Amino acid sequence: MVQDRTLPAFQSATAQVSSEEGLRLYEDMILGRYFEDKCAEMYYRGKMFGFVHLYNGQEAVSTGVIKAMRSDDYVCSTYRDHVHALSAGVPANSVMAELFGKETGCSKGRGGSMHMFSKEHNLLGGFAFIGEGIPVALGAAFQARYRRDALGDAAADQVTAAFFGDGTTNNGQFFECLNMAALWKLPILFVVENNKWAIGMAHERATSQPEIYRKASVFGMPGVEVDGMDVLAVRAAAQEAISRARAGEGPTLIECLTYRFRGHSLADPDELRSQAEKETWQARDPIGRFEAYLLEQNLADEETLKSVRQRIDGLIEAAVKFAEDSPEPDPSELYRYIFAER
Amino acid sequence: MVQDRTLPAFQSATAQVSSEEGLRLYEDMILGRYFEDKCAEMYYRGKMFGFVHLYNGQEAVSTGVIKAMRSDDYVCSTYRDHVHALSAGVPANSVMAELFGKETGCSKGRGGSMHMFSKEHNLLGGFAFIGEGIPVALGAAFQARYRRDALGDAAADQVTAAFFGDGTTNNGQFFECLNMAALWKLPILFVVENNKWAIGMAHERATSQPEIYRKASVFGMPGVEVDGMDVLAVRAAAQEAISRARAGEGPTLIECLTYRFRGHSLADPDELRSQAEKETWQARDPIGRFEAYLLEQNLADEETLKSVRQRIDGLIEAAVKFAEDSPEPDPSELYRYIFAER
Amino acid sequence: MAETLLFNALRQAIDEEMSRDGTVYVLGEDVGQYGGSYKVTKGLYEKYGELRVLDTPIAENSFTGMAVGSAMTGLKPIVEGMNMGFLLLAFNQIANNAGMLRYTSGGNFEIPMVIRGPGGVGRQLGAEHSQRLEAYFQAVPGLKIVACSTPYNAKGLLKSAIRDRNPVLFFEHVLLYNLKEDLPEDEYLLPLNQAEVVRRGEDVTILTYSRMRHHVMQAVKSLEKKGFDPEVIDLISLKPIDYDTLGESIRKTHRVIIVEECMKTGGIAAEIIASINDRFFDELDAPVLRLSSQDIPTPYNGRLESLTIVQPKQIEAAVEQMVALRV
Amino acid sequence: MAETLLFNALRQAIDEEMSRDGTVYVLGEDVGQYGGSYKVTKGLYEKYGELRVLDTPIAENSFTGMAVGSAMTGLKPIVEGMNMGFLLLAFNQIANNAGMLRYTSGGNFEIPMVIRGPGGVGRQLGAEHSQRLEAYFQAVPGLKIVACSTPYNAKGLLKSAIRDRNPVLFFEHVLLYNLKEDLPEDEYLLPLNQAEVVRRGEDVTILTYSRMRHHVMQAVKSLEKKGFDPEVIDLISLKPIDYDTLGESIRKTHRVIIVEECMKTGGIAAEIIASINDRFFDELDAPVLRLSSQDIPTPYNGRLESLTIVQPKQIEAAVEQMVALRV
Ligand SMILES: Cc1ncc(C[n+]2csc(CCOP(=O)(O)OP(=O)(O)O)c2C)c(N)n1
Ligand SMILES: Cc1ncc(C[n+]2csc(CCOP(=O)(O)OP(=O)(O)O)c2C)c(N)n1
Ligand SMILES: [Mg+2]
Ligand SMILES: [Mg+2]
Repeated sequence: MVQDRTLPAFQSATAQVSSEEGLRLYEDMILGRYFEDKCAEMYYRGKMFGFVHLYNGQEAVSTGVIKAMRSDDYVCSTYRDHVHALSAGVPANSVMAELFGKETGCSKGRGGSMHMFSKEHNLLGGFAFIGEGIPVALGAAFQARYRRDALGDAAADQVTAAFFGDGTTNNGQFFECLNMAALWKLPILFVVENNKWAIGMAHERATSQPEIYRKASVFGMPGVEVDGMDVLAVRAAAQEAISRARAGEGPTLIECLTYRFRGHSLADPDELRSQAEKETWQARDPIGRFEAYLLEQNLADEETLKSVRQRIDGLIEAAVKFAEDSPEPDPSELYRYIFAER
Repeated sequence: MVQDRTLPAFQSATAQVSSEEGLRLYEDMILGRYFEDKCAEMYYRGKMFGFVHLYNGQEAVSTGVIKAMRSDDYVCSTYRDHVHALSAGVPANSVMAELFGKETGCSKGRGGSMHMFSKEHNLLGGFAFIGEGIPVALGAAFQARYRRDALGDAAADQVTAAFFGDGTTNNGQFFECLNMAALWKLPILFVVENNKWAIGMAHERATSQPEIYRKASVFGMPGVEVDGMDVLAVRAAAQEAISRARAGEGPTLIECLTYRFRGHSLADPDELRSQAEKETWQARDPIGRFEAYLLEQNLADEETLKSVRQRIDGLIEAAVKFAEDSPEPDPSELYRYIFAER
Repeated sequence: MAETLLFNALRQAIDEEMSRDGTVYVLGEDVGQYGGSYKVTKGLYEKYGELRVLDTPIAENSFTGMAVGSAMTGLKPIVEGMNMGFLLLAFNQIANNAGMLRYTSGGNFEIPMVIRGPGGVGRQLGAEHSQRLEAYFQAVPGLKIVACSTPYNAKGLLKSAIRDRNPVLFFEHVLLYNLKEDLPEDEYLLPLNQAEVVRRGEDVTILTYSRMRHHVMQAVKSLEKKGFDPEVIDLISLKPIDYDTLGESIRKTHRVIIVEECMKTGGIAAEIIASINDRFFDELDAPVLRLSSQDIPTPYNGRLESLTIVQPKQIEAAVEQMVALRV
Repeated sequence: MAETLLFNALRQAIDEEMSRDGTVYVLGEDVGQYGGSYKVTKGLYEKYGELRVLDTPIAENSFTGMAVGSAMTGLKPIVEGMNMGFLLLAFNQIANNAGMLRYTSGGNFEIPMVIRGPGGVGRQLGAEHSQRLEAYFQAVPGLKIVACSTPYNAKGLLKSAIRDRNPVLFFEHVLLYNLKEDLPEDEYLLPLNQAEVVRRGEDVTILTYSRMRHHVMQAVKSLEKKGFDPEVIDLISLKPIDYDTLGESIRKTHRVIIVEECMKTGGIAAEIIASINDRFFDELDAPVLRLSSQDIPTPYNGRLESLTIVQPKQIEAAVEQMVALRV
């Protein structure tokens, strides 16, 4: 088992969540979890293909960050993008239909699992190559600053969140973008989902300094380390970073210590991670933990949580049905979308 | 004038240079300076073409580092490579002939100013693109470690020095290589020649954190800041880094604060740097300073220094004559060197 | 308008488009305070400020990706490659994101951006600064590729490229920046997808682009004196190729010579020959001839360098042989 | 030897060369402890240790450049592109340094290295994981480009590529790793520069490579039943192309169909057609036909994806049309 870092402590009690807010977060995490479980099922039943990377275990990050953002803010993801898309508001129907390769998918069946896009929901993608989404996210952030400061649009205070993994932080684009973001004080959150592994490469074997949040310091940028299994801790860090970004005070690097409960993709035999490591992290399941918190704090009762789970269950079933019933893309449109349409 | 950093103090007296050693360093700096001055002359006389980047002002770096290395160590340079080549032992004749595009040039007239190579002198190049030499240097360093640890060759303790500028440290390859070098404890020196400018881009406008040596810290690597106008200070830092590298203790980042006395290249109008800034740095001329030191410490007298200068003068004149008299490449060999020869 | 240098024609195009549309901005190395390595953006920093003429760190892949992200969200970036060769570092962003993202996103996003700068073989700049990336990028789907060759077309094409809602790779030539030409007083735009018939003729169709157009025209001067009558077409758009204009010419001359500055293997001419073969095989009286650069990195030495690229004399000889000998 | 899967044939090649020559090493993402995404290096980490089977961070440009530097100083690196597409990020190192450095250095350095890994269109992997980089890299001078297609040739070619003193881009196909074949017991090497005549025939020459060889052979099965007799040539070397073997065939059949998996524009077939035009124009009874992938990023949807690449039925129809109708 790879050595574990001590998760930073967070006083959940200080989080001040309302019951309504708590349920919103809970629902989003359940949505993410159930959606992914259904993907696994559908993949094994031959309904979806290619590389499918599930998000199980990391829900607190997507929910914690994206649910702290506004709907006109931007989200930029990787190949592990289903749940970021859902948190960003892309309907489960469109994400599922995309996975089924249907015309009703958010990328019209052209993209697939690793290429979820939604202009309507300011989801910039779905990037299958490591790191390549970070510059794109930077561009969205630059755009907001440009509108505000070059075009004088005071309302242009949108923030962008770029999500990526620990392995990606050894790639040049990560550093190049930290520099430019800090240099130009761009409204962006670099959210590292450090799940300790990049496919079969343990983080410690890939980097000379495993504490990623510290790298921010040499770019003059705040870097924070967060318990990525605690949705409230993530949310608190995100809120702070978002208000700083919105106020024109620049970027933040947030390192969320988390874990994926499944293999890298549904094709990964997942033989290198130890049972002990998996169990340690499984015990920190962000959903179970938040459930306990909601109950303890009397923000919800078992009944309410159950009804959320049932509703999401139904929603996912409906998404599968929607995807199955949806038409495939029209072969005559093979060349559509190569260029802009007049 | 761009804000100046305080140059770190160095106690030259602790350097313990012998007279012989001092003269060797002096001669190398003079060689670099005179060679470049001659290049300017030859360029304006239409003897050499393309982009020619001179090194005037930065001599203490090349001499300080390379003259602290062994002849079987490796040097990796950029487009500003003439003087690194000379310090590495490539004869002035071959460097000048290369600039004249002659068959007797170190790259057989195929490379030109930005592409000096010499296998014989372990000069890896001559890289015209920003940053691309750093990975190549890393490869030479990896090779030494590989021979030692994978092939069991105890004599494989060669060290590699990669030279590059401040502007280059915003490029991804720089960071990617810092990480790999530290991770694998490779015997390499990353020598940043921070001359405050990347063509017309002031360092402070290009980077969110101008103290480059600090970036080493987040890779778990020692980073040192050196007065790059003081050959003994550079040499001392290099010696320490080299012995660490040779002992298998890994890489070092050395940031040399220096200045180029001419425009970026001979084609650069050099309009952005203030007169005041130029004068401040001109006053720190590494050659004048080292001359004074040698005289003060009685390591040499005026006469000796003068004879060094005269010898180098003659050597440069001879190099020009050699280059002029040398044959051009044979047109029938246009396709030679595309592939290895059997 | 008085005689305008090509680099100034480009500057005018950018300036006009920037003042017309606030979302147009320029980014790249030394485009701002320095005014651009070849002075194409000179004065624009002072006029439009540091956000609209953005000096970037030397991080080609990331600032190109940043341009893509800003284009996806409504801006119209013009990326200057200080030398187009440096964009080898940005290949991933150009191919995957500028080129393919619109399609892969199922039409969610448009990427209105221009990537422009000097390419080609200069005067002894050495191998790395003498690249002809049009050949490397031509297979990338979703990109338009344009090469300008005169002050007039440089200006009109660049303006159209900036207004185009797709990613356009726009090649200038390092040795053409100082060409001079009288430009129209009034605003004009030129279509990106139309080849330019530079000279009408009957004997043979010469297809070319960028600097080689001028080598061709030099050859044509001598050829005219000898009584030859070649048709010269500047391709302008290297992707897609304007086969309407080409076809019209080929149906008239039945002979084609392509003169390109990229290397022969996998070059622009290769694709054109293959397409001519697809479309106009029966029209040809002789195999299409390609005159290309040698398949080698450009050597520094001047004599070797001039042997590497096609010279006017070779074009002359090729036309003479093809036409006079009726091969 | 018992039936060997293609990925094991590759592993054998690497294993044999690593045990033969201590300077041969493998580097790339997950090549070590994980054994490689497609298991090509499985077991080698345990056998040769962590320096000779080096797990790298995700930094393609730099680790490829590192491989170049190690090759310049005497090692023989084998870079695995986990997917060859990822090497778009290493385009600069591959083109400038692997490809051009030897020439630009005036012969100072040799760069004996192999860059290998899976490419091609798989089963609904999406656009970015379905690249065919042979087209993007074919114009780079100084590189050799090889594509294997069977366990037998995969092993023999990879061994030769490892021993070659030049940089070799070695393409495997993501859908061919599980092909099985009996391999010789004894060591063998195959020449890198020789096309493989897969089937002798008289009617038409079909040129192909990589996975499309198998689509062609599937088509040939039906064609044989209908009495057609096509000659099938697997190019093996995509750069340089073996025009000796091609010429021999063309002089016999006078008809050529090229089946490739890369996109049509700027693809491998474009270059071959142009060269056939240069060399064998008078031998042709019909224009060379190219069957290529559509000029689009590969869509995820299975039906669109299969429309994007060439299917056996189309090859069949093309042969029938060209031969039977004597067009
Ligand atoms: C440029 C590039 N190189 C390699 C890959 C293959 N790859 C896909 S995911 C992955 C590991 C990424 O790890 P990390 O960044 O930690 O994210 P995680 O998958 O753990 O969420 C790799 C190497 C890729 N997609 N793109
Ligand atoms: C990849 C790449 N991008 C841009 C350039 C153009 N260029 C040449 S030198 C230079 C500035 C480099 O500055 P620095 O690293 O500080 O080195 P210095 O020239 O000051 O020694 C630039 C941008 C290049 N050669 N390669
Ligand atoms: Mg990870
Ligand atoms: Mg500098």
